[in-house]
Amino acid sequence: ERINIVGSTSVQPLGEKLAETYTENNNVLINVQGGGSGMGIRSSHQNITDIGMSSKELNNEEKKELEELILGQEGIVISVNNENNVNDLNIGQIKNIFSGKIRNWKEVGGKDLNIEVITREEGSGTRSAFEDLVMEDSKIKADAIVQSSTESVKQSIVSNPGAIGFVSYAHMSDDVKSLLVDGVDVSEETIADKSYKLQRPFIFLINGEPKDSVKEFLQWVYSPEGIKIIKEEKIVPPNSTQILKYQELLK
Amino acid sequence: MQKKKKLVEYLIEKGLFITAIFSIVIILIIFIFIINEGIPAISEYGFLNFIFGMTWAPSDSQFGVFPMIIGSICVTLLSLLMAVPLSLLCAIFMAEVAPDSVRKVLKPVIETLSGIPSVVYGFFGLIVIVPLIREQFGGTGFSMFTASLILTVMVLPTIISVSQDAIRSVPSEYREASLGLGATNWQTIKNIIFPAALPGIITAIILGMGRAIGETLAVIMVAGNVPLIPGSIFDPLRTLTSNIALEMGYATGIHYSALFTTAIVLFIIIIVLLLVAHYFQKKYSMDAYGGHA
Amino acid sequence: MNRIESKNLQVYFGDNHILKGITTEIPKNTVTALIGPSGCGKSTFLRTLNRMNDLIPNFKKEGEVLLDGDDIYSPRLDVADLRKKVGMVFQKPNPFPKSIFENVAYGLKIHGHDDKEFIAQKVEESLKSAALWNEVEDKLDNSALGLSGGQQQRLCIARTIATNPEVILMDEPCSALDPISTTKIEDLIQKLKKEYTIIIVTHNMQQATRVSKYTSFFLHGEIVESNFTDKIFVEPKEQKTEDYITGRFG
Amino acid sequence: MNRIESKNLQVYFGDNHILKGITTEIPKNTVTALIGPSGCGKSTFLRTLNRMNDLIPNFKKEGEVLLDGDDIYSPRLDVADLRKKVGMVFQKPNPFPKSIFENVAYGLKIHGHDDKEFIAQKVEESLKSAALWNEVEDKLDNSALGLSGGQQQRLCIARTIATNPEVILMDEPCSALDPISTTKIEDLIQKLKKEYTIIIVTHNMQQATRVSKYTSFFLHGEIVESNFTDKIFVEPKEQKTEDYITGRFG
Amino acid sequence: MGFSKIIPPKIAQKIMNGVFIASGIVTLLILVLILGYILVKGLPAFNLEFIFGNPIDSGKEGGIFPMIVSSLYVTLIAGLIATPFGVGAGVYMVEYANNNRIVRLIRFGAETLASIPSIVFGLFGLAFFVVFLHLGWSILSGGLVLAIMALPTIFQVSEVTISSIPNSYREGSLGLGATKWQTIYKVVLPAAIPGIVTGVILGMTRAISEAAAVMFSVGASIQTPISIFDPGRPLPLHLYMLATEGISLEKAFGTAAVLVILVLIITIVTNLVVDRYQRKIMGK
Ligand SMILES: Nc1ncnc2c1ncn2[C@@H]1O[C@H](COP(=O)(O)OP(=O)(O)OP(=O)(O)O)[C@@H](O)[C@H]1O
Ligand SMILES: Nc1ncnc2c1ncn2[C@@H]1O[C@H](COP(=O)(O)OP(=O)(O)OP(=O)(O)O)[C@@H](O)[C@H]1O
Ligand SMILES: [Mg+2]
Ligand SMILES: [Mg+2]
Ligand SMILES: O=P([O-])([O-])[O-]
Repeated sequence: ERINIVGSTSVQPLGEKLAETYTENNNVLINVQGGGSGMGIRSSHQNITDIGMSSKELNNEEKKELEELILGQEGIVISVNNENNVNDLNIGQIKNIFSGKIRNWKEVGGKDLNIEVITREEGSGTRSAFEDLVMEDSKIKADAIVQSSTESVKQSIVSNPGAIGFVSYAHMSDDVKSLLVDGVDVSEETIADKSYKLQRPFIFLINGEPKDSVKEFLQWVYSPEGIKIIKEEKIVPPNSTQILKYQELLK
Repeated sequence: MQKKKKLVEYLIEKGLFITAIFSIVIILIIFIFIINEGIPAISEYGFLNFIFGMTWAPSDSQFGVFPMIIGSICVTLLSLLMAVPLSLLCAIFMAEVAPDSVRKVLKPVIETLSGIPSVVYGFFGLIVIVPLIREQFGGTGFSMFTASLILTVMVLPTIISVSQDAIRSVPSEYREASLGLGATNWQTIKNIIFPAALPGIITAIILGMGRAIGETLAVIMVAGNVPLIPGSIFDPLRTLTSNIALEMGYATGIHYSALFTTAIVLFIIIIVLLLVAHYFQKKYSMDAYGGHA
Repeated sequence: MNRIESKNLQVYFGDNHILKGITTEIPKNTVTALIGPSGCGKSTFLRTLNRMNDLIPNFKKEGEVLLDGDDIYSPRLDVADLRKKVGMVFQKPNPFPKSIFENVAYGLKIHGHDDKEFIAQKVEESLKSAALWNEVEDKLDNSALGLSGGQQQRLCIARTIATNPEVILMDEPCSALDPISTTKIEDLIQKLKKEYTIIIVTHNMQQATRVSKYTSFFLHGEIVESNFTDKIFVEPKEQKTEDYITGRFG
Repeated sequence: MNRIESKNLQVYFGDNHILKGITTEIPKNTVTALIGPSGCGKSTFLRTLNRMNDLIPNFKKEGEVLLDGDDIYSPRLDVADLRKKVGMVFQKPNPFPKSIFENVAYGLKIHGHDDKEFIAQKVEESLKSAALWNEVEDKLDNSALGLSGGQQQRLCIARTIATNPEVILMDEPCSALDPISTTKIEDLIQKLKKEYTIIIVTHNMQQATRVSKYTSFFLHGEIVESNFTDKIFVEPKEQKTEDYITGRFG
Repeated sequence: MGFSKIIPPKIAQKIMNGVFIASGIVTLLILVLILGYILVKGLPAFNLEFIFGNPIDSGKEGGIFPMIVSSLYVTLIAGLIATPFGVGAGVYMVEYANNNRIVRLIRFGAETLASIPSIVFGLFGLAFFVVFLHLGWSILSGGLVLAIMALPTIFQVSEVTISSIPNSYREGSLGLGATKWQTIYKVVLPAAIPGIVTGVILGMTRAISEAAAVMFSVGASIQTPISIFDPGRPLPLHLYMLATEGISLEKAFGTAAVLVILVLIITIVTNLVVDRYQRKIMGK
């Protein structure tokens, strides 16, 4: 018996962790495959996978055909080089920095240093969420450096004193410095109570009625044991009413 | 017995023929697959708009890949410009100059170099080379030059190994004849060995070029991926392959199709570059034989 | 005066001891013939004189080889210079994969000649001396690899003499040649010997008698006897030599 | 009875007309010698008889070649069979890059022999016939490429006779050999001719006289004269033949 | 030959000797730099548990044994498929093909294949092997994709090598009555082995180091694959995920070091074997 899970590379580590723990006690093989959120959506859509993974909400058209199961919310951290003396930015400033209106750190109270914007690739779950939450009607400037993964964004910031970028909260480390957004620091609590604005969902997708083994696995995911793992991965799980709803759905 | 032998020969020839056309079959399948996926974007956006469009902004349904065409060509050529001389010199060094013991160490190590995953080259570039370039030449450090540098290192092993073998397989009679006339080692290499090995060397370069133009993951990490035409070699750029790899994971609908159209454009460029390479191959292998055999 | 001297020359290929103490003198402006059964080490000796054996990976040598009194294996000596002075015609014809013209012009060009007319004239002259001109004059641009065996051999002779070496080593230069071409090559040798020192390996006793002043008889990697050619063929000192030249050997 | 006949055979390499209407007959169980100046087409003719020229890209032929009355260029004929029957010793020795033993065993193996003892015995026998056994018996496992020129030539002879061909084409088999090895090869030819048909190209008139019953004289791609060897050398019909064999030619 | 006109040959020789040695040293430096970088960064992660253990916590902890197995598995499959096809095609081109147009077309096809970006192979593998042929995400699908990627290198290098085998060998064999195939099999191919092996090694090293192409076809399961229909996660893919998702750079470099050492062992062993073989047949 094998379950295929395909999609978002941001969700993949969590998916793997869940699979790892689950297969220890259940006689089933789980293959957790990356590829990106788009890949997850497409694969569920074409029914070549049992579960899709996405790190962004589906658009309305996609929602019609696929069922979204939210695993939790993850924060998006605005990070800068450790030597940067700026600590706090508001959403407006972040927007102006990423759209290219603000070009020097001294305009936001920092040193006289050019701002180097690092962004993720078009379509990435992290970027889509960032754009929805921050950029509104304006766009990330065209000559921003594009990096294709959390770690390469981080490394780009580590080696460049003027850099700024956004990375997912689960993979933050001391290598770079995280900024307060509108005065709020990012943490599990601030994500849970929505006071930290920059956040996006981690989602499992199913297409139609899943087979029994998949159902069992998903039920387990929403059991206390599964929720514990989600929390360990620095993801804020859905509230209990939501969980009950999913458990009902998966009966 | 007689008949059987003939039959075996016949079957072998046909079997070998099948292996030979295998690449064509695969290429065709890949072509069909790509064109099939790419057609929606072409019919919606127009192929010429696609090729000559200057803006790539999928969220606005803008799919111009011209800057990336320039990017791909520039990066490939610049890396070959650096890699070809160095690797040919090194191949000659290994085949003709270095003592046996040195070659025996160098050869497997160089081949190992081609077994290092692109991601590693990418991270090496990102962590070591990008800051270095920024400090030395200004800019962001993410640049055409950085990408070419990484590609150079990545294609070195291919060109060195293949051309080294081509050089070593030149019959030693030619070498003896030239040296026997009092030619220096270098004269012998330049006038006799190199021309005789040229077809193999060009194959090596073509293989290296293929690797350079097709490389993705490493380039993504150091090129900056800005979809604009670079003004200098220290500006960031995006290649066609990076474009595909960057966005393929997320793209849906027409955006997805547009990435396949990017692959079609890439194919066209590869074919043009190969035609150019073949032109040179033909020109120079004629010279090597100084007339027709 | 002696042009070349070898003193207790030992040659090994790996573990095989090929030349076992060759001590001999090759006088200036004469023709010296080397004879002896196949496999006795004639080619090896010849190839030691212009350091061609250096190319063979497991070649090892002891003893000395002197050219005009200088050790040719001295590290200070330039091998290319040596080989320019000591030209060689190889046992197996080995033309370059180039045109006939380029084959002969090659040596001139690498030695810095670039006057086209001079080169063309020199090529013609050399091909004529090697008795090949008539057969190739209207296909100088064809590949040399399309020549017959004997034509290739003559081409290699032309290629060697085009560069005016001072010493010429010839390893069976007439083995693939018909009597007429052979005569022409022998005439050429007679002409060359006035100014050049020539060493020729041959299996043809008549040829040795016709062209050479001295003859050395090789056997199993040693020189059994060296003497004036007319002496050695008429009254050899050693029994083995007599056996060999009378064909009673083996 | 005639083993081989060629009828108005024309051979071209590209635009070059090499053989110009060769019509001749090679009788069974005899030795036929081909003589003629270098480049006249002897090798080309020989290589046409076992279809070796098929390998040369721009080779073109007109006319017929019959072996035992069958057209060897017929599309129904199996070329490998033909070449098994018509063995060849090439002008330039071309041993395989294999051991000495494997070189000789090769032909046996490809023709389906797999009895080790038989092969070993046959290899020894062939090497002895080719007068090489004594020199190589203790290094049969060494590479054949390390042999001297003459040794390689004898190895190629051994390789050819090991497979018992019915017709043997020899392109100057003794050109790199000393007189003693030459005698041994000539003895071998004498022994073989009882059962085999042999065609030998040679530049050595004495050799032709010694070994062959018939001789054909080639010139510029044509046969000037064919006759019994003792006739052709004593009272040639054509002036050109006389000029050539008396060395007055050219 | 312009050089000799301006610079005397002997000086040219001296200069070029310098240039050759310099280029050798530069290459060596690049090698040492990159290999050294990987080993220095990766060796701290090294221990028996790392090599023989299973990954824990997405690879943050534990070992990479299943990945080593997957890597060897897919590479082996790729080699088993690509080598006969590549060498066979090379043989056909040199020894049989007489239609120039087909020859050129085939060569062109192979060269194009060699230039296709790995990501496109990845997508193709997904669409063709995984979905269309129903092979699923499996070692087999991944191996097939890698075989296609390695094919052109093996093919082209074989072709070059085989065409440089002197014709006199072929004539010698055919002249003994060997059939064409016997000649190829017993004389031409053995003489071409060293070059062919270079091609195979180059093709295989490319396959073993590929992440993008297998990303969509081999699956990413962290269980040790048993059958060819099991999914697996080759080292480069694991490395890619460890590195790019920021799971553990230390383990990522450790994985890279293991891969490099693996490739190094494979190439050194093959080269030694080829060397001995060559010495045997060439007698040098
Ligand atoms: N492959 C080839 N392409 C073009 N011309 C060729 C080729 N082989 C031979 N020839 C030409 O054909 C003619 C006859 O050559 P062939 O080898 O038959 O001469 P031959 O009589 O054997 O001479 P030799 O005694 O020197 O070996 C020569 O003029 C030669 O230049
Ligand atoms: N590269 C080599 N490696 C090992 N042994 C070799 C090599 N070259 C020659 N020999 C051996 O050295 C001996 C002498 O060879 P050489 O070529 O000097 O003979 P030769 O007198 O020129 O004979 P021939 O008249 O047949 O050309 C032979 O026994 C040969 O097998
Ligand atoms: Mg010799
Ligand atoms: Mg001939
Ligand atoms: O892989 P993503 O989570 O960035 O879509």
